Parts: sequence; structure tokens; C-alpha cells
Amino acid sequence: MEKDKILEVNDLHVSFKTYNGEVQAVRSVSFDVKKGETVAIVGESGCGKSVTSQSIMRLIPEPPGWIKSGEVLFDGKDLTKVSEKEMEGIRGKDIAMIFQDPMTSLNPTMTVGKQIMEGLVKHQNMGKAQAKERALEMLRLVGIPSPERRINQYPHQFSGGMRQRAMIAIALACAPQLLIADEPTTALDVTIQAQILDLMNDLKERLGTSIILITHDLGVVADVADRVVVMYAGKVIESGTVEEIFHRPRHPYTWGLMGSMPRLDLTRDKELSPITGTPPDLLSPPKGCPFAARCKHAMKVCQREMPETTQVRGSGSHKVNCWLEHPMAPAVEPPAEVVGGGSK
Amino acid sequence: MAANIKNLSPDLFEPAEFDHTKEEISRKRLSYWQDVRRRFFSNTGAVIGLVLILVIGMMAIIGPGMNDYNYRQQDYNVQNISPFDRIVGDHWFGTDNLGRDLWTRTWYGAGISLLIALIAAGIDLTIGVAYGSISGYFGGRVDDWMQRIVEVLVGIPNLIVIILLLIWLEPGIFPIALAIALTGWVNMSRIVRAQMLQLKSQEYVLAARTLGAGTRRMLMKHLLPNVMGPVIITLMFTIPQAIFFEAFLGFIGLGLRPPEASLGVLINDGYKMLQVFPYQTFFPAVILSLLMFSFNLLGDGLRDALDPKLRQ
Amino acid sequence: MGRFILIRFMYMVITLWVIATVTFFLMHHLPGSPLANEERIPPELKEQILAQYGLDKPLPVQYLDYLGKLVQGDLGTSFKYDGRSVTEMIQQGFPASAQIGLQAMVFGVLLGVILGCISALRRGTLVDNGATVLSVLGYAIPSFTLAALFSYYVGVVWRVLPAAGWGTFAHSVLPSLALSFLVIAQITRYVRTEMLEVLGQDYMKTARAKGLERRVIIIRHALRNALIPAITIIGPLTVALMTGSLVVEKIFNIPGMGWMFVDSIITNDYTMIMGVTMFYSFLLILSIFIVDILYGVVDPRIRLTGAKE
Amino acid sequence: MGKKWNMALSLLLVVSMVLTACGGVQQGAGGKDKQELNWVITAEPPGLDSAITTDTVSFQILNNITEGLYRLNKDNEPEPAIAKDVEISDDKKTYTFKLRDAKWSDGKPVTAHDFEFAWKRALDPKNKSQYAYILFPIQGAQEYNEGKGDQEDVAVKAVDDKTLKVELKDPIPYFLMMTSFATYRPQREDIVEKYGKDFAEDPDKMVYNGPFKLTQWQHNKSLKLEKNEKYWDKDKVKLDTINFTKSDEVSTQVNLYNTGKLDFVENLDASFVDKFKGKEDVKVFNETTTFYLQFNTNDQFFANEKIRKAFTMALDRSIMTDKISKTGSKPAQGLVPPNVEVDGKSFRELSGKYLKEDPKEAKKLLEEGMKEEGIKKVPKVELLGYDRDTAKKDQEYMQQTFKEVLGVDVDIQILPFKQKLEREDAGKFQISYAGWGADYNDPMTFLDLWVTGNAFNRGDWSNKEYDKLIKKAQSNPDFEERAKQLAKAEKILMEEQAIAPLYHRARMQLQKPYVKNVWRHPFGADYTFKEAYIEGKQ
Amino acid sequence: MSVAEPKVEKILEVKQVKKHFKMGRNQVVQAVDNISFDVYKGETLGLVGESGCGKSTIGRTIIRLYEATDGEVRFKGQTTKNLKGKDLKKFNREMQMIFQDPYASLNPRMTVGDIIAEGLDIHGLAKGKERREKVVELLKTVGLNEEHADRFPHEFSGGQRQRIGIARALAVDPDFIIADEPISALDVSIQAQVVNLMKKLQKEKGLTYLFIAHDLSMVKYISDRVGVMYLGNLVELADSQELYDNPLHPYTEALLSAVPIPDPDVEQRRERIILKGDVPSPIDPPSGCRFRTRCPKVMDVCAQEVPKWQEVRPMHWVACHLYQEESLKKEEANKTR
Repeated sequence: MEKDKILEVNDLHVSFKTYNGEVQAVRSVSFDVKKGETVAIVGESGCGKSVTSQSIMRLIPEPPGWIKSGEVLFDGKDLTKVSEKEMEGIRGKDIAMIFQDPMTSLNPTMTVGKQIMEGLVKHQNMGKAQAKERALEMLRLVGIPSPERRINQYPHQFSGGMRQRAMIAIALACAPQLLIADEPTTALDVTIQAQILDLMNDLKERLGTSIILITHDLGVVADVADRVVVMYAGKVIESGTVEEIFHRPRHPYTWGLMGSMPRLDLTRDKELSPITGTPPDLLSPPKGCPFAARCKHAMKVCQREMPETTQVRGSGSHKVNCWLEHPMAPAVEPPAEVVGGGSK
Repeated sequence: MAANIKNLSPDLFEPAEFDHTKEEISRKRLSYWQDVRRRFFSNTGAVIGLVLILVIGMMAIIGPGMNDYNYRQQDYNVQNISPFDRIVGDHWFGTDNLGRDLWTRTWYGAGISLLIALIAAGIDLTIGVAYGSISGYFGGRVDDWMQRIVEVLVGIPNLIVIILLLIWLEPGIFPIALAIALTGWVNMSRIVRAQMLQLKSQEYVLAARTLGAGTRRMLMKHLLPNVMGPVIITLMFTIPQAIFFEAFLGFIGLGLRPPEASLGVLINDGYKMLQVFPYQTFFPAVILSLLMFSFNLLGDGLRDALDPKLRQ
Repeated sequence: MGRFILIRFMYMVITLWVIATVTFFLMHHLPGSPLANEERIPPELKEQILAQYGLDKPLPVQYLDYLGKLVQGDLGTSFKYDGRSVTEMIQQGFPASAQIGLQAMVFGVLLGVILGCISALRRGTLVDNGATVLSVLGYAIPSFTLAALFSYYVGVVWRVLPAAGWGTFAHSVLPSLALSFLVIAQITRYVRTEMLEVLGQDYMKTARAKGLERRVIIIRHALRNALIPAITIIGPLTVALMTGSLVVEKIFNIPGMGWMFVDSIITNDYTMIMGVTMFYSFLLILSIFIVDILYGVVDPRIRLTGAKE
Repeated sequence: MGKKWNMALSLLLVVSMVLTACGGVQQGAGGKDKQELNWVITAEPPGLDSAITTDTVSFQILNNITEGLYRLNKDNEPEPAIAKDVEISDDKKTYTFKLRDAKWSDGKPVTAHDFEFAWKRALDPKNKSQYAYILFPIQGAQEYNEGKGDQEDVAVKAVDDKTLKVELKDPIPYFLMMTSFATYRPQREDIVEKYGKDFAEDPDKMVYNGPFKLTQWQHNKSLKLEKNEKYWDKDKVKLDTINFTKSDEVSTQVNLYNTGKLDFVENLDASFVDKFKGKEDVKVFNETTTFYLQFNTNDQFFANEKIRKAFTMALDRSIMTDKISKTGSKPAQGLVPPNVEVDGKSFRELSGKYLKEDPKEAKKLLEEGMKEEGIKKVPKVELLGYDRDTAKKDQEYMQQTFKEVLGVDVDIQILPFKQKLEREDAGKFQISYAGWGADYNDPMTFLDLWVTGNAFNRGDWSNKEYDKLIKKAQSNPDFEERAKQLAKAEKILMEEQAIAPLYHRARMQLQKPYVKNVWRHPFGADYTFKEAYIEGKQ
Repeated sequence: MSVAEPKVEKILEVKQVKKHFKMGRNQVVQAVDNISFDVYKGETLGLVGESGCGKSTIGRTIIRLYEATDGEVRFKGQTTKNLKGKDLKKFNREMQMIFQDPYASLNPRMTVGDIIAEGLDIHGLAKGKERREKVVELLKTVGLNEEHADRFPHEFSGGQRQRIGIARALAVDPDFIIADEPISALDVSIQAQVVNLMKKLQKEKGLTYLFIAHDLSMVKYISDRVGVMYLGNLVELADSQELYDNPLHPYTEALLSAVPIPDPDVEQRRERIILKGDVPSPIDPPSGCRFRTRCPKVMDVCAQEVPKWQEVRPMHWVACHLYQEESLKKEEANKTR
């Protein structure tokens, strides 16, 4: 494990049992997070991004879910193997998490202050008074006005944006090394989203926390991420720095994603080029590339074999899983509307 | 994998043929009820419940005809024969103290109990669904007033009303069912109303309204079919409740008139002799318990099958 | 909140009035008169006796008299138990009924909560199925059957506890137990459902993500939220206990109110029927009222807004 | 609650120990046995005001805490109690009682005034005593009670403290027995005045002149009696304590009996009879009752004598007594039970046997009767019944038998007792299952019920000769001739089949073998514990 | 397409419409307050705003799912108030709606064929074979197949369901379709499918859309003109490109700046206007201009007077004191004082 890496996920497989059989939600996912870095995991619903993040924290409900194989290295420890007791010591203290819906992620019958203090009492061995001090400090830090009053209020007395701030306060209370933010702004309005993203950027700089940001919004990714992991059908299909993914994407799925999104800053002349069809059923994932059925550039090999992770030439960080990278494949360039953004 | 790559032939890299226009649905075609059925039948408890109810129901119909006796025929030569000691003739459940065949009486009684419960549930259903639908569908002031009435009715202890009603009506199959139903429909109406209110704001109902659907169509196509789930579940818990109330009334002496038998009447008769002839209460009590048990299991199973929230 | 209580209180009064009215008229349509031993009473005397109880007056007048007295808390005097006031008799009978009811409730709720929690936490396992079967059995076996079995086996055959009677705590164990089965059943089932619901909530994930111990999560976060809605079934449960106690009191020979009620019906003791009905209704309505308020107190979401949703 | 009871119990223990220690010298029938009896009552006594109360449980308690002029002895014969002796005039209408030196529990003497006061109080229309009619044999009593006469005209007079003079309307042979009846008990004017109506509600307010006094009354649960040390005949009283526990369920009683909490079970039903049969615990208590079917002669169907006879003959009474109740009840042979005596002899022997089962004849009679009445099709008949468990079985038997023998469908209408009475009163019935228990040991207590116009003659049967015979008997001072008149009357009643007597009830009871000398009475109060004792209980 | 040229035919006129909801005894939610705008035939008018701003309410009020508290809606020159019988039926055919939630908008008990044919059944447009043909045709129009007609909604994916919803609306051949957040519940790649389908249908059938959404980029992409709503009020309305290039209202400005652009270079360069606090409750909205509590350019006059709805430039409407001369004068006076 490299020195500056704080988390490394290797070949992670996670499945769920359902009525209809085993859903292979995550199939061989690997990526890493370096100190102080924000890694965004992007993908559509059901692509396995949330499952991946919850597996890191060992939060997937077991049963029906279980981690089939792979490792999650944190601080040299494989989190898939440590005891539940030890995991409890890591959760909230070293790795913290915030969730999509601030409405439902807070306990409705406990004051916000108590919910912040809980973790402090558990991990920092703080007394009640001390924990309360710290909770007030945290509320102030996340920009909640008049925290002395707010600390004794219940979540339903908070607005959506304030709840997400409170969630962040809970997550950051014990100054974790890694923060996993699972779609933290999806349920919020744009102006509130801007507030929260602003806050997260600010806190990251001040506290030096590494962040795994899970989102489906490429705009948010462009705003806050250093590196991007694109997932599709339980697999990582492309990863690299923000610039690499946005300006030199290599996977047709990434192209499709970019092509599906209208851009506010461009004039209307650009037509959207959506991806046809729907993602595969993970109950019986296709043998070859999961995107093959929707891919304009699909080749026969795509249906048969799973492409390997390939390093993109000329870049240390840019990796892609696509047969188009194979020397025998025809050269295909990304569509103009994808890379020809307004910035050029 | 690495080895594989080397062996790839160039023709594999030719464009593949995909029909992007066709959208296939890979899963089997399942209607709502098929889906419910599938979920229901994968629930062992519920299936056991259903089977037991069917068996008891069947026996209630054919059981009394399976031997040579009828439910009222007395024979003082075979009083109080316990089937556990010896079986005389074809008195499979033994006889009571008037020498009546308990097999026949028990199944006959189970039938009467079921009949009362079904009538009660039927009345319950009619009043409850009508009241709840009207209240929920029309909303506004109508709903306000109707709910105020319900608020008051909820506070009335139904057992007391049942007892008073029965003294007034004189016990019989229909009066008992009526008394039970008259106090039971409130719950049903509340459930229907809550469903109605919820459904009314569902987008598919709004869609039907924008298409100009009339009240009849709204109710028949959109609202009532979607209320059915909770209604059926509620019924599954009303029926055992009614069976129990009937038994209870029998037990405190307000049951059916002799020589009619119901499970309540039989348990009441037998209870007096529990210490001496325990078998006389045993069979009806077991069947009563089995019925209640099965209906509860069935209700639970149906709830799991019908309520998408509890799906997993 | 004050407004909410006021409205609920109003409903309470209206409900009681409806019950009083219905009972009054239903009862006056019951055949038979409340006089004992009437075969030899000269008609003149009969009239006098009826007059003494005000039964000779026109029905509406009787009704108004009755309501007037009711408002003052006067339930009248029993016909059968000459000269004893209904209030006094209820006072004598109620403690016993209340004791077994309360014990059944406390025991049933405790066990029900534990069972419900365990079966929710071990969903789909043998433990869960066991608890489910137990709770369904609680519904399925009527309390009178249980009471009879308990009395005979525990009391007579094994002689562990008194078979019947009233006085010491030991006397109250079996009847309470017989009554508590239904409570266990209902609470178990309810807590299980609510627990499952709560366990699936996002804030449970938040709590786990904080690194809290399982025990803490279950008790502090899950149980509390699961129990709040469970409060709502205490009202109906009270009724269920009442229903059960009618026969359980008879089987265990307990000087409670339950059997007093059935007895009063059989003997046409008008004032007694009305008194007990009113008292029972009052209890029930009060329990619903208290539950409503309690719900508001326990659930902060309602406490502040003053109404559900 | 529990604590109190425990304390009371231990206190009782101490008290009883002291008492047994003191009473050690008594001709201890029990020796080491604790003289404590655990009896059962099937209902809460509604009230212990002897002038007002009407129910058997109250009578039972009153019989042991108070005493009248006479008391029924072991053989159910009246025996002087508070009265030392009596002087009866030749026309058998004037009774002059001499009272002995008896005391109330508060030490005051029992006087003739106490009797005069109590009887007049019972008759006072203001007090609305529902059992006042039992005093009607006294001259002027009925008139006063019905508001037609004055109190002064009631012929009861305390001549002095120890002399009570009573004049009767008619000469009746059973008046001495009647004076043992609860309503004839004395009451203390000062106590009644002091506490008003409530005096009989609270053990502390009541005074007692019987063998026991009431010391504790837990409503709906129990009563406790303790020996009355002021009782004139206290040397014969051996029990220190009697605990009455209320229980109305036989199986509960049996459970308590089996676990030693009760020494007595009141009323075994058929199932328990089988279980206990042959054990020494079993006691048969023959009541003086007759259960019968009352036909409504106003009904088109039952106006016909042959039809009434058909219904009477269809039944096999021995099934009801031997197969259904099994408690020792006897099939009826006439209206009057076999243990009723007249003029010192059994009335049944004097009268005759009138009832027999004959299905064929019954069917024939039904057909003839229907032809007479012009009825073509057998109508559906309604039988008004009791809601008691044993009665229900009888009713089901009759229902089935009428169906099988006569082909008549019978609908049983079971109503609570009060409602049944009202239906009967209003004449809204066809057949009613009814019963009557003797108030005193004389056939008249049964026979005068079917006189034309009697409120209890619910079937409205009427026979002039019958009326005449009863009227003659009522005022006949020649008791031998009176007995013949009564027998003749019963014959008429049976021949016209106004009613179909079914059986005379016996109760089967359990009583621990160590309980001795409890007297059972077929008339008036059920039990006397005066000389009862415990022996051989370890 | 020239920007300022007014389109002649108004298909829908919304005049001073208010919609208030009663909540409890004394509380009124002013979901929509005094909104006026027109929709021209053949155009797409986008309505954006954050949750709770009343954009869905106005849509539902227009199609008469809600009765307007005050004001008037005119459709094809006719008032929609008190429509009855034939007129109502006609209205129901000419105006249709597409809903937000692809899961809740289809009756789970009906087959897709029956759902699509519901309009045909209600209005008696087709029966038997003809009905079936029409259903198949509609399915094909939205990119589904004939065999899908016999299936049930839960078997379809979100995007497919949304297309079924569109087919249902199209069945009665409407002129005007209100699309109430039709894509916000869908994944990015599917959103584009649906939007493209809608555009294609507009071209083919000459439909007019009222497109309600909170996603500004998508609204700008599909709409000819865009209206911005805030807390029950319409604050700005202009041609979509004009709105982006020259936002007049401070709220529009903030909203536009808050939308992240999927391009890291743009994002790094961009300055954001971060609004303070949260949207106030519509039960008790601020006096004067409702945006004043969060407005970075707030003036004294904003609290006192409700800004007028004015056409400050050709075809560019805004309600803000910054563009009202009297207001500015007053403000000047305030400051000097």
C-alpha cells in the first residue's frame, strides 16, 4: 500500500439474495483514495456505487447482502475481515458517512445535539458537558445559526439544508480521516446544494479529510472531485482525474453520460445524444461487457468477454475497461459534442 | 484472462449486430395478482393457514354427513362416551351428555360459527367500505362530519353494545352477526378512508381525472381495486374476531338457541365438564383455536403479499 | 396542544353522552322488570316500587333525570342489591379488576416488547417463527379456555398456585397470566412490525455509521421509535382486557366488575347495567384520551405541532 | 390489598387460637380440630334486612345470625327458639307465644316488641317488602300491606315484653313452621331508627340474636360469621367461625373444594355427579320443589285437554332425573312433592300416581285432540325455558322428544329469569318450563296457585270445583278433612292436565366428611349451622 | 429562430391566478399567488423553481385538478372556469398531463394497454380492434412494442413507464400538454431519452408544452421560454437564452450560478452566488417581495411593496424593484434621508 493512500478497495464483490435469486450488485470493484483527496464515484441508480460505499463501512444489511470477496484496506487493515467490535471503533471515528436524504437520516425522536454527542461520547471518551461543547462547535462550524438554541431541537424543526449540515456535523465530529458522502445533495434544491457543496469544499480544505463522493450528477463531480470513478452495472468502467474523465473520456458509456446532459452554459444548438435501452438486470449479468447491448461501438468480443482494466497511454491515473483500447480494435473517437465543450 | 486476450482473433473486433430499437422484457409476465399469489405461496405460514381454513370449511360442509347421526339426535344409551377411552359406533369425537354425536355437532357448529363470522364480515365490509369510501372520496365537509361521528363511535366499548343489542334482539344467527358487525365496521371504514385519501392523490388517479373519468369509473377502475388489498387484510382479521365474539357470547350464555350448535355453544357446554369430560371442550376449542390461528396466519401472509412496503 | 386536548375532551363528553343515551333507551326496551320475586307481589305494591325508582314517569323525564344525576356523578342505586349505590359497588369491584388487568398489561407489554424485538432482530429465523407462532396462539386461544386450563392444571392438579379466589398476590397470578396472552400477542406483533419498519429507516444506518454498539443502537434508536406507535394500541388493548376479564373473573371467582356486569344484565338491574356501562365506557374513552396525549408527549413531532401530520 | 387480608387472617388465627384455648373445656366435639367451616354461597347476599330481603343466600345467612320464635330442627320440625312455648286457641286462630330470656349481641334482651316491630315493618307499604305476603295469614296483614287497612288492625301484639299474641285469618296447620321464616324474625326498633335503611349493610351496625354474628363482609367475595357469645343456647354452638366464599361456578367450587379451600360445594351438575359418585363426600339434598310444564290454556292448541295430555305422556321423566340431572331428583307423580306432609302424613300417599310415559297413546291423543280442534297441520310450538345449565339440558331433551314422539317442532325460547317471568305474566307463551318451591310444609303452598285468578296461574286454567275445594280447605279447621279436600283438588288438576309435572329436584352436594351435623331444610332457609362441628380434619 | 419575435396565437392565458390551501383551522398555504403568463401555440414554456415554489400547483390548477382560488385561466380563448358536459370533455381531450413519478402514475392493477386506452374508453374514441390498433400505434410512437400492451406497469423500468405515461396522454390527441417534472425521477441517460421523445412528438404533432422542472439545464434545453418561480410567485419570464445571458432578477441570477456545470475547467473559474438561509414557509410569506429575506441586493422598499410584474424588455418580464423606476426613486429618497 502506498504511503499516501488511505483507502484501497481491491476486487470487491457484493451480492444480495432476493426472491428471484442472487443480485450481483458489485462485481470486482477496485479503486483507491489518497490523503486529502476527493474521489467521486459516478453512475446511474443501481450501478452499485452506494453498495460499494456501504461495503467499505460494512453497513450493508446482512442478510440479505454479503461481501463475497475482495478486500478493503484501511490503515493497513482489511475491513472485510475485522471483527464487528473493531469495526464499531472505526466507524464514526476514522471513517464517517453522510447519506442522501437528510429528512430520514436523522432520528426523529432525539435532539440534534444528542445525535452529535453520541459519537463523541463513544469515540473520544468525552463527558457530557465536553461533548456538548464540541457539538456546539461543530454546529457553528457547519454554519447553523444560533447553535445554542438549535442544539436542543429535533430534526423536524430543521429545514432540509440545515439537516444536511447537521448530518455533516455528526459525521465530522470525531475528525475522521475519510468521509463517505452518499449523494449528499441529491435531495436538496440547487441553491441549497450550492451551500452544501461550498461547505464541503471549505471543510475539506480546513480539516484535510479525504472524501468519497457518491453522485450521479456530473456537474457536482466537476465542482468538487479530484478523481472520478465511473461505475456501470456493478463494475468500474473508467477512472481517472477529473480532467481526464471530462476532457478525454475513453469509455463509450462515459461518452453517453456526457452526451445525455444538457449544459446550461451552452447555446441550445447542441442535440442530446442519449444512451438507448436500459441497464442490464444484475440477477443475470451478461457474460461480456455489461454495456455492450447499449453501446454504439459494440464489437463481437464485447458480447463474449469482459474487457480488462487498461491503463490509458500517457497517463498514470487514467484507466478504462473497454475493448476499444485493445490494439486490434478500430480507432473510435469520442463524439464531438462530448469533448467539444464550451470551454474550448 | 491475459491468456485469453492473446488468443483473440481479429474478427471478434468487428461491429456486433444489436437491435437497439427493440426493448425486451426478460422477466416473466406477471399480473399484480399473480405476483401476490407467488409471494403468498412462498410464505409457509400463510399456506398452512389457508389449507387449514379450507379443510375446516370443507369438514363443516361434509363432516356432519359422514356418519349416521345428526346434530340434534339424542341417545341416552351412549351418554358421555369419550373417544379417548373407546369409540362406540362411529362417534369419532365421542358423545355429549345427551348422547348426541360430537363429531357431527362439532363440524356443524364450526359451520355455523363460520357462517356467523362470514355474515358479520359481509355486513362489516358493506358498511365499512361504503362509509369509508364516501368519506374519503368526497372529502371536505362530508368527510369532516363523517369522521366526527366515527370519533364518537370509536369510544364506545363494542362488547357492551353487542351484549345489550343481543338481549334486545334475541340471539340467532343473523342477530349475532348483526350485533358483531354493527360494532365492527368502524375499523374497516377507517382503513378504507385512509386508503382512499392516499389513493386520491396518487398520480394515476389524477391522470384519470385529467382524462375526464367520471365518479363511477374512478371508483370501479382506480380506487376500489386498489383499496382491495387492505380491505382483504382487514377482513382476514375481522373474521376471526367475529368467530371469537360468537364464541364469547356463547360462553356467557348469549349464544344460539338449542339445539343449534356453534363452536361457542359447544365450548360453553363442554367447559362445564372440563374436568370430567375434557374431550367435550377439546375438539371445539381446538377447532376454534385452529380457525383463529389460521385466519391470523392467512391475514399475516396476505398482508406481506399485498403490502408492497413489507416486500423484500 | 391545549387546543388539541380540549377537542379530544369534547369528543369524550359527546361519546359518553351517546353511550348514556343508547344504553338508557336500549335498556328500557329490554323485557322484564327489575323486581325480584315478583310472582307474589300485589300489583299496587309493584307500582309503588317502580315509583320509588322513578320508573313510573314518562321515558323522556326518566332520561333527563338520569342525565342530570349522571352529570353529578350519581349512578343511582342498584335494584338488586337493595340500597347499595352503584358507585359504591363499582368501587368495591373495580380494584380487583384493575389489578389483574394492570398486571396482565404490564407483564404482557414487557414480554411482548422483548419478543417483538427479538423476532424483528432475528427476522426469518427460528426465533422469529417461534415468536410469531406464540403471538398468533395468543390470538387464537380465547382467554376463557386458557383460564379454565390454568385453574385446573396449575391450581388443582399441580397445586402450584391457588385455583381460584382472591386476596393475596398469588391469587392474582393465574388470572393475570390468562389475560396477558392476548396482550403478549398483540404487543409482540405490533412491536415486530414497527421494529422492522424502524430498522429499515435511514437513521439506523446513520447510527451504525457513528460506530455505536448494536445494543445502544437497538435500545436508544430503534426501540424508542418503534414503541411510540405501539402506544396507540394500548387503548384497544384495555378493551380487550375488559372483554377477557368478564369470564376470567368468573372462572377464578374474583370479586371484580366484569362478572358483575353480566350478572346485572341477567337480573335486569337497570341502574347497575347503566352504571357499569358508563364506567367501562368512561375508562375506555379515558384510556384513548390518555394515549392520544401520551403520544403527543412522547413523540416530539406531535408535541410541537399539536396534531398528527 | 393482600397485606390487609393477611393481617386479618393472622389476627383471626390468634383470635381463634385464644378462643379454642378458652373453649378447650367445652364438650369438644372437634377435639384438636379448628372449629372453622368454609362454606360456599352462590351469590352475593343483596341485603340482610330480614323484613325486606327475598333471596335464598340472604335467608341462609340470616337463619344463622338471627333467630325467630321457632327454628326448624334437624328433622325439619319447628322447635321453640326465642319462644319458650305457645298457646293455640281452639279455633286454631289465636297464638300466644311466651318468650324466653334471650339477648341480642349487644346485651339487650329480645322482647315481644322486637317481633311486633319487625313484622309490621315488613308489612308497611312504605318499605316495599317483596316478601310481605308471607305474613298474610295474620289477620289484617294483607289489608295493611295493600294500603286498604291500618297498622293497628294487624293482629300482632306484644302483650308484654315476653308475650306475643297473634291472630290468624284462617286456621292453618303450618303457622308455627312459618314463624321460623326469615321475614318473621325480630328486629330492633332503636337500631333501625338509628341507622335507617343502612343498618343491614354493615356488620358493625347490625345486632344478632342467633348462634353466630357477622363480623366481616367483603362484598362479592366473602362473609365471615363468628360464634355469638350472647346467644341463649350458646353451649350447643361448636363452630367458632364460618367463612362464606362467594362462587357461582360449579367447576370453580370444585377446584376450591379439591384444594381444601372449601368444605362444601353447593350444586354439582351431572358431569361431576359421575366423577364423585360413590364417594362419602356426596350429600343429596332433597328439595321440596316441583318442576313442570305450564300449558297456556288460552292458546288454541293447548286449550285442548287431549293435546295437553299428549305432551304430558310423551315424556320419559326418568331420563330427566337419571340420565340428565343424575343428582337424585325424583320423577314426578303429581304436583305435590313426596316430602310434603299434611296432617302428619305424606300427602303423596294420600293422593295418588297420575303420570306415566306412553308414546303411542300420546301420539293418538294428539291426533284426536287436533281433530277436535280442527287443526290439520301440527303447528310449531314455542317452549319458554330457563337459562340455567341443567334446565337447558332438560329443555333440549323435551324438544327432541316432542319431535320424535309427536312430530312437533319445538322452538326453545331461553330467556333470563326476569324476562321469562314477564313473558309468562303477559301470557305470551305456549308452554313454559317452570318450577315452584314450597314456602312451608303443606300441600297448600302448591295447590292454591292454580285457583282461578291467581297471578301465578299463568296458563289461565280454571275449574270451579277446584276453586271451591281449595277455598274450603283454606278455612277448614278439621285438618283431616282438609287433607282429603286437597288430594281431591290435585286429582282434578292432574286429570285436566293443567300442567305436566316433571320431577322433584334434589341437589347433589359435596361436603367434606369432617364437617358434621349441618342441617338441611327443604323449606325456608337451606342450612342451619347451629350445632355443626368439625371432626377429624388434620 | 429569432428571439424577440412574438408568437401570435395564445393557446393559454393565465391571469392573476391564486391558489391557496387551507391547512388546519387558521392556516392558509399561499401555494400560488397572483401569477400571470401566456403560452403560445407550438412553443414550450418551461417553469423552474425549487421545491415548494408552487410550480406543480400552477400546473394542476391550469388543468383543473385544483380549483383556482382567484384569477382566471383561459384556454383557447375560453375561460376554463365552470366547464361542464361537452365543453369539459373537449377540454379534457385537448389538454393533457404527464406526471412526475413513473411508479405512482400508472395504476398497478391495469395492463399497459388498458392504461393507454383509458382516454379512448372515457371519450368513446375507439372500440375493439380499432382500439387495439390505436394502442399499438401509441406504443410504437413512444418506442415500445405491441407485446407490451398486455403487461403490467411494475414490469417496466422507470423510463419505459414514463413513456407509457406519455402514450396515455397522447391517446386523446391533445394540443397542449403539461409535463409536471416528467424527468426528475429518472436517471441521466434515460432523461435524455424522454426529453428527445417529447421534442420529437412536439415536432410531429405540433404540441404545445408547459414543462415544469427544477433542473434548470434541462428546462433551458427543451424550452423556448422559461419562467422562474419563487415561493408562489413568478419572478421572471423570458426567452430561455435571454434568461441565461441576461438574468434580471437576483434570484434567477443566484439560481443560474448555483447549477454546477459538468466541466471542471468552467467550475474552477466560476464565482457562485451563495444564497443565505432557506426558503421561508408559504404559510406566512415575507411581506413585499417574497425573495427579500435572501436577496443579496435587498432594499428598504422590498419589504414594503410587492414588486410589479413588468415587461422591462421586449418579451422579458420580471417582478423586481430593481427594475421599477418608482421603486428606485423611493429607495434613493430613503437613502438620502
